[in-house]
Amino acid sequence: MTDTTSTARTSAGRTSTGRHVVRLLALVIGLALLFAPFLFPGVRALEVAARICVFVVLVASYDLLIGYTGIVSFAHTMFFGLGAYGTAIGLRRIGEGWDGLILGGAAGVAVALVLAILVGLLSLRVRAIFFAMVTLAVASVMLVLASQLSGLTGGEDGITYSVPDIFSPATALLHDAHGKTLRLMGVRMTGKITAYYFVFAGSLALFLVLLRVTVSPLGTVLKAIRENEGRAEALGYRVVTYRTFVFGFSAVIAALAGVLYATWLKYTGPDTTLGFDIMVDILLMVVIGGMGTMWGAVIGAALMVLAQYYLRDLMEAGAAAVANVPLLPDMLNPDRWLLWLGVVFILLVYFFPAGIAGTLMSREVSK
Amino acid sequence: MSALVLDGVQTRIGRYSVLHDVSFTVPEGGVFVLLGRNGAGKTTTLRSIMGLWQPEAGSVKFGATELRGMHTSAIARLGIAFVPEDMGIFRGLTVAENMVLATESGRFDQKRLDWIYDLFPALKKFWHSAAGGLSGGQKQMLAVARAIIEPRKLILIDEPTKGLAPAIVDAMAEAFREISERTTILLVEQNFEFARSLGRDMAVIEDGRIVHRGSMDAFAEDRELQTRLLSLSV
Amino acid sequence: MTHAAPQTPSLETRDLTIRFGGHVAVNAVSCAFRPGELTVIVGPNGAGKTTYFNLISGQLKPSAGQVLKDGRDITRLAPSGRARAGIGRAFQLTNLFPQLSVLENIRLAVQARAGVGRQFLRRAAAHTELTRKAEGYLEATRLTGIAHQTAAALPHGDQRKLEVALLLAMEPDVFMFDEPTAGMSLDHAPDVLELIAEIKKDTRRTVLLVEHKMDVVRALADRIIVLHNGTLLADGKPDEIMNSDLVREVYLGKRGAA
Amino acid sequence: MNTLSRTLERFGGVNLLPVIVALVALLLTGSASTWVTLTVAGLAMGMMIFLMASGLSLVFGLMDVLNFGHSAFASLGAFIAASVLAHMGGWLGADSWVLNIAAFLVAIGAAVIFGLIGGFLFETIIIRPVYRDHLRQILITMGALIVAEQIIFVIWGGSPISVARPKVLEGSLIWGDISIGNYRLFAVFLGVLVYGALHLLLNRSRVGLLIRAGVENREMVEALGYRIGRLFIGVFMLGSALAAMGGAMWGGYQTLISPTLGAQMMIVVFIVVIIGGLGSIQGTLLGALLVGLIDNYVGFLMPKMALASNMILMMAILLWRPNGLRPAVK
Amino acid sequence: ADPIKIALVHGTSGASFDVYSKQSETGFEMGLEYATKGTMEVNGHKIELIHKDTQFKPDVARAVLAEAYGDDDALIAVGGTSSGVTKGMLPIAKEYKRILLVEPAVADSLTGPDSNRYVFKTSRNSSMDMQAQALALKPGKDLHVATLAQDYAFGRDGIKAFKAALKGTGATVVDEEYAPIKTTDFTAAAERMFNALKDKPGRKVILIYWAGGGDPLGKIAAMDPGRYGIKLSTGGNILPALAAYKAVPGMEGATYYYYEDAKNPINDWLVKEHEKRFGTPPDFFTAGGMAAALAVVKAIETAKTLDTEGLIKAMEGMSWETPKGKMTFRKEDHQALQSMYAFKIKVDPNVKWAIPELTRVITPDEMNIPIGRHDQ
Ligand SMILES: Nc1ncnc2c1ncn2[C@@H]1O[C@H](COP(=O)(O)OP(=O)(O)OP(=O)(O)O)[C@@H](O)[C@H]1O
Ligand SMILES: Nc1ncnc2c1ncn2[C@@H]1O[C@H](COP(=O)(O)OP(=O)(O)OP(=O)(O)O)[C@@H](O)[C@H]1O
Ligand SMILES: [Mg+2]
Ligand SMILES: [Mg+2]
Repeated sequence: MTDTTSTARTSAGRTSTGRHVVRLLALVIGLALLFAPFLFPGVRALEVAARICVFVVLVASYDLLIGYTGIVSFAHTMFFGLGAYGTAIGLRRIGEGWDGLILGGAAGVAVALVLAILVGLLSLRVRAIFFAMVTLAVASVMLVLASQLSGLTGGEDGITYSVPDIFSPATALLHDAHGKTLRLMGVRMTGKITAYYFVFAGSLALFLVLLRVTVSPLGTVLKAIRENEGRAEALGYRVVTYRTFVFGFSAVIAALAGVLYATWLKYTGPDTTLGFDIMVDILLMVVIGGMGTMWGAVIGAALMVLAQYYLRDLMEAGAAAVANVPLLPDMLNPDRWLLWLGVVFILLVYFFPAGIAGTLMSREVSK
Repeated sequence: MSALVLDGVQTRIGRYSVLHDVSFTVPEGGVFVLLGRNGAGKTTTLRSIMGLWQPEAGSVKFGATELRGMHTSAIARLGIAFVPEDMGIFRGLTVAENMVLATESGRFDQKRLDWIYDLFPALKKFWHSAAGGLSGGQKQMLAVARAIIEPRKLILIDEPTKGLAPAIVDAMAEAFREISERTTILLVEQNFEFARSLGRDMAVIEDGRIVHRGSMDAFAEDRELQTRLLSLSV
Repeated sequence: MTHAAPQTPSLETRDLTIRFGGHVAVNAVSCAFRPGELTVIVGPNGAGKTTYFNLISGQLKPSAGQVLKDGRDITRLAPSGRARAGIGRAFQLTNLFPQLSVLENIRLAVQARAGVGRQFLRRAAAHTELTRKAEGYLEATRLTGIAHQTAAALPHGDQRKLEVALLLAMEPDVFMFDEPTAGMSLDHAPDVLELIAEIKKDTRRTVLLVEHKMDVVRALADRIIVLHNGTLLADGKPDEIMNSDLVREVYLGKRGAA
Repeated sequence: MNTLSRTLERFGGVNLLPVIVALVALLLTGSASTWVTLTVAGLAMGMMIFLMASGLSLVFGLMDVLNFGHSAFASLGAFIAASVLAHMGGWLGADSWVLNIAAFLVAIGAAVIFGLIGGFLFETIIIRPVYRDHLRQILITMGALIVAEQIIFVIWGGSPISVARPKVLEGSLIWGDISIGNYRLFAVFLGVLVYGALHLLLNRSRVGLLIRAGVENREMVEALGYRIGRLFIGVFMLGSALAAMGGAMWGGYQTLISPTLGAQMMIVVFIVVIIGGLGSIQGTLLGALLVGLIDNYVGFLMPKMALASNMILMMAILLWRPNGLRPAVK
Repeated sequence: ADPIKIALVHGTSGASFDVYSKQSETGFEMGLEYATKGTMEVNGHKIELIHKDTQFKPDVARAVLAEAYGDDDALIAVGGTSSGVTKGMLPIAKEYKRILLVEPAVADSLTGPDSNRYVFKTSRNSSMDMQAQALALKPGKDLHVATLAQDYAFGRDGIKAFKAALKGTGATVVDEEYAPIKTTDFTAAAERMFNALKDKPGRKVILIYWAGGGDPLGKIAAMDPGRYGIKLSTGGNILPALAAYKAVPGMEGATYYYYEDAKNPINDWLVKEHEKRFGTPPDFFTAGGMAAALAVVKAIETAKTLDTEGLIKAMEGMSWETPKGKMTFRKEDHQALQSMYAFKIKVDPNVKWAIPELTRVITPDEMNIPIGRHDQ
């Protein structure tokens, strides 16, 4: 009990240098994402950038739940998946244009909202840990459903589909003098670029909304509920309503992130959206970034996604360097990159429980 | 003979230095009262003795034993009991279970138990109920009862009378007087009446420093000192 | 003493009863409280005072009986509903938002009163009037100097004050204090008592106070009710009650209280 | 509802649930031999789940530590036992059942010893800083789970490993149309043993009380003179050892094991502990038996529902009793 | 001449199937070595292998495949370990107009309507498994079968293919059981199948079609189906899983590959070299990987132009030799048709696994594998 209060005297009202550092970091990441197609040429880099965008939103919306309100849910990927599957099925069934995208996406988001409200009203009253288990159960039922309704969802194999032409890599946005696809700073202006900026702008907008929520009166109430729900209730806040609202709200944001991701990937399957692995990824990102900071989502998502895509390359180099030492190359085998991620993660939770953003922010200006 | 000697104790909590220099001597037997305003450092002093905060300088001597650096449980096993400010009740356990944990053998000395029942009849009534359901005052009784269920050498008590009805306060004063014949009691109290009726020696702490030491009788006489140190005359 | 009590009680309980298993903690308590009146509730430990409060403010649901606010039956409302109906309370065991700062704690209460908690796209800081209000309550409770400390790090006495400040900031019609000065040192307690006296001056407000310190009771009470084993034992003017043998026996006297 | 649960209480309370379930199933299956086969299989399955859940019940139910790493101990236990068994081919295949069982016990013993050591390290390195902090527990133990799984990859490689079984435990007892697997009978035997031991430990000593008190207020327990730290380590070691034992048994039942063995069982095990109610070994046993029985009955009566039966059971029980069937802590 | 880049895109971390990927890549490398006689050159072009890890995540797989085609300029990509991940990779091949050679992912749908002309597939598909399985049972009027499969698309499709293969033979399927993917206790399903079969005349067989753990075979065998005269049957499996088959000596079924069942010089070389290098015989995916490498080399050797269109032309209808004998890419949907092996289980205490002893080779023309894609 007492060990948590030792760092408790942070001065909440004042802005510290740490806070500036965090915002600066987030800004740098944001700018890098904004100019990603031009800064980092190559197919993989753009994939990575888009994935970071989507995961920033996903993680930020999860942070609203776990970091701000103290609700532990394992169903976040379910909502993400509903948005993605809605879009995918819409594009597949209704048509590969905007109508399919919008109708499908909207349907997915609506289902996510309804489900979130149902789950929330039914079980947000029980102990936090039981709620976590209930969401785990619901999420796993959804995973099974996706597999069983294979006619609709493509089962384990998922669905591939096309997106509106303007997002298609085959579409040339601008033409140069010779009628070929224009190259801007060496980058071909194809639909891929529009698709990327669609994802980027969507993510940015959603993130800004989330950011706004955290500094709104509602945001303070959420923190109060996390801290002492009985007292919040006694002050006149209807806790279950707030909880259900925020659960539904973050579900909607997650579903919208799913829409973006489905549009970008042109493929939706259980492993890209619904799976428990992604839930674990989100958890890792929230913690690495720093819970209850919102900016941490940007940092956490960026770092984790980069690790997922580039850590193994790094380790490959490492393994080659120590090829002659016994056992080490085995441990540094690029296929064991998860091992190191796990170790780093444990160390982080251990030494920087507040995450990167949280740790930086709590460093005060000299009084 | 002195039961407990604090010498130059300094304690910090997190980044904040709370006790700067706490030195006083608790003589063997009787009730020693530590007074001070809110936030003066009384609780921190008791916790430092108990090893719940580790002082970074100074010494805490219990008889010949240096307590500083010892583990809390080892300190407790020397025969020191602690009644914390927040009472430290195990809410999920029954009253009986709370009490059992405070005994060494797991069995009660029936005579002592009867004595406690007599002192705090409510505990008898709720013996098998969850302690979390007790009223505020009943919890306070339980906390004190745990400290006195077995003979101890030293009892550290942090504001035992808060929330207790007058009748119970009187009863408790009686009980402490009885216990203090064999046991040293270090009492932190805001209820000056209660403290005065029990205390033999006393000290006043202010902002992490002992600012006054002396006998209770002398202090009780000196209105000016009381006003200055505790704003008592208001 | 303002004793211009109007006819309609602002708060009333009818046959309010609650059982825990076989134990009846509050037993058919019927009582009405009028605006402009400060009622002190006394009784031995475990008499049911806090439980009675819990029933009124909704933390507990009664086994039988009703709670009425301005004649309206609010028995079925959740605690939040009752708070919005104008019933506010401070807790006996300190009950704050530990990791939030003192100012944020109070802001929450102010904001609840203003009913802006549901706004989620507006910056909280944009409500400058609320901030100013919160700061006002800090000043009133002399907590201004530690506005930015987290509640968990406050010494016990200041936590008790913050508890009172939260109640003030809720601006209820009915104030319920559960031993507000317990554990408060003698230089702090008067601040709080003064505040309560101040509230009492406003004739639209009803105050309920649980207190064990007799000098405080004497100084503040317009009326005293005595609870014992969950039943309403006596109800009347302070001197009447304080001098009655019954009260002496169950509450004040040497031993013999349960 | 109220009178119903009161009458239920009079005849043994929630302990009767499995019996009621079994009786209903008897009516529905119609065939006595099928019913007996299913019931025994369900009880045995329940016992095996109990073996794995008992450790979690200690650590999660009593110490309030949400240990996702628990499944890592189960996986590692299974792999260690499998490795030991692989080297005991002689004893396993021998005609003497004593040798058979001895070999198996050695393997389980190895898993248990590993669990004890691993539990010690796990508690001191991973769990110690995060008592009472569910969120960080989930996170840090999930990290540990990833690491442990990867370590299995490094040591055993990723390919599924087949587990040798002692000869006596192969096959089934067959009476007419009823068949009961030998391995399952052994699991029941072991489960009863573990249950009895835990029951004694927690109810005949102050250990159970101390743990619960320690979780609520560690400082106060220390101030009463107990080395709660050591006790927690002890309990954690025991919990991990039970997980490893459960994993070893499960591995033998599965016959082909992969590093995700523990993770796959995790949800069921959590469900069992929650159904049972936190902090009670009786509850865990009850939950495990219910899950085992219902799984088998539903699998026979309504195979389509088999998948969701656990989840539905959990939801139903939580709606009926929000704290589980027999919670020790409310 | 310019080197030719080939990307191996498999899951090598993140799931327990990564050993399958390892086997496949080993097989591919050995195949190249065999086909180029160790020079690693084809028609003077050096072959360069690029390894990509899909982490068993379709999104990652799509990214690394696009990277292989776009940034690394790979001419051909080989891969996909899990069917779901590979399904996600198919459109990328079309987007980049490069060849994706699917190996070892199994699903029929990979050459189905969602596939495209850039996709070739050397691995077998579920229809082959099930048709061979049906043929191995020597179906006739006297045959009664109950089936047990996992309750998802893969399992249901398999049973559908199985029933299609039985059609017209007079055999009857009396009961179909679908159990949740991760079922571990088969008592209930077994009881249902026993009840459905036990009073039937003639040959009674429980057909098990199960991927991954759970060991339904061993567990149902332990319930002694023999007391009702019921036999079990299931397809072959990788070596570690074959250990569980020791519980069912004499069982008949069909398999994709077993190192002693395939009899040809390429396989002889593979078995010898594999045992020499790794101390173990080659398994399913080693053979598959090698077959893929041999296909790639032959395609490059015979292609008129060394680009995607040239390769497609060369590969459509191409036949080539593999450790499993001759394979042929069907022109319509690019699925490689190949032989399967009917076996009978023999238990040898000195071998760690049960031996699926060859009873006969089932040739491609005996099977009627539906054509997946009609949009050539
Ligand atoms: N956990 C903590 N973190 C930071 N500061 C603390 C903590 N606990 C106490 N303090 C500070 O230490 C000082 C002394 O506190 P302490 O609780 O010892 O006072 P006290 O004399 O017992 O007061 P009271 O009469 O109100 O109980 C106070 O200024 C308080 O703010
Ligand atoms: N949740 C509960 N479960 C069981 N019993 C309870 C519960 N809450 C209160 N009680 C019992 O009801 C009685 C009244 O308790 P209450 O807290 O109202 O007393 P009180 O008058 O406020 O006493 P104090 O002056 O000590 O605060 C006590 O005997 C207590 O044990
Ligand atoms: Mg104090
Ligand atoms: Mg009270």
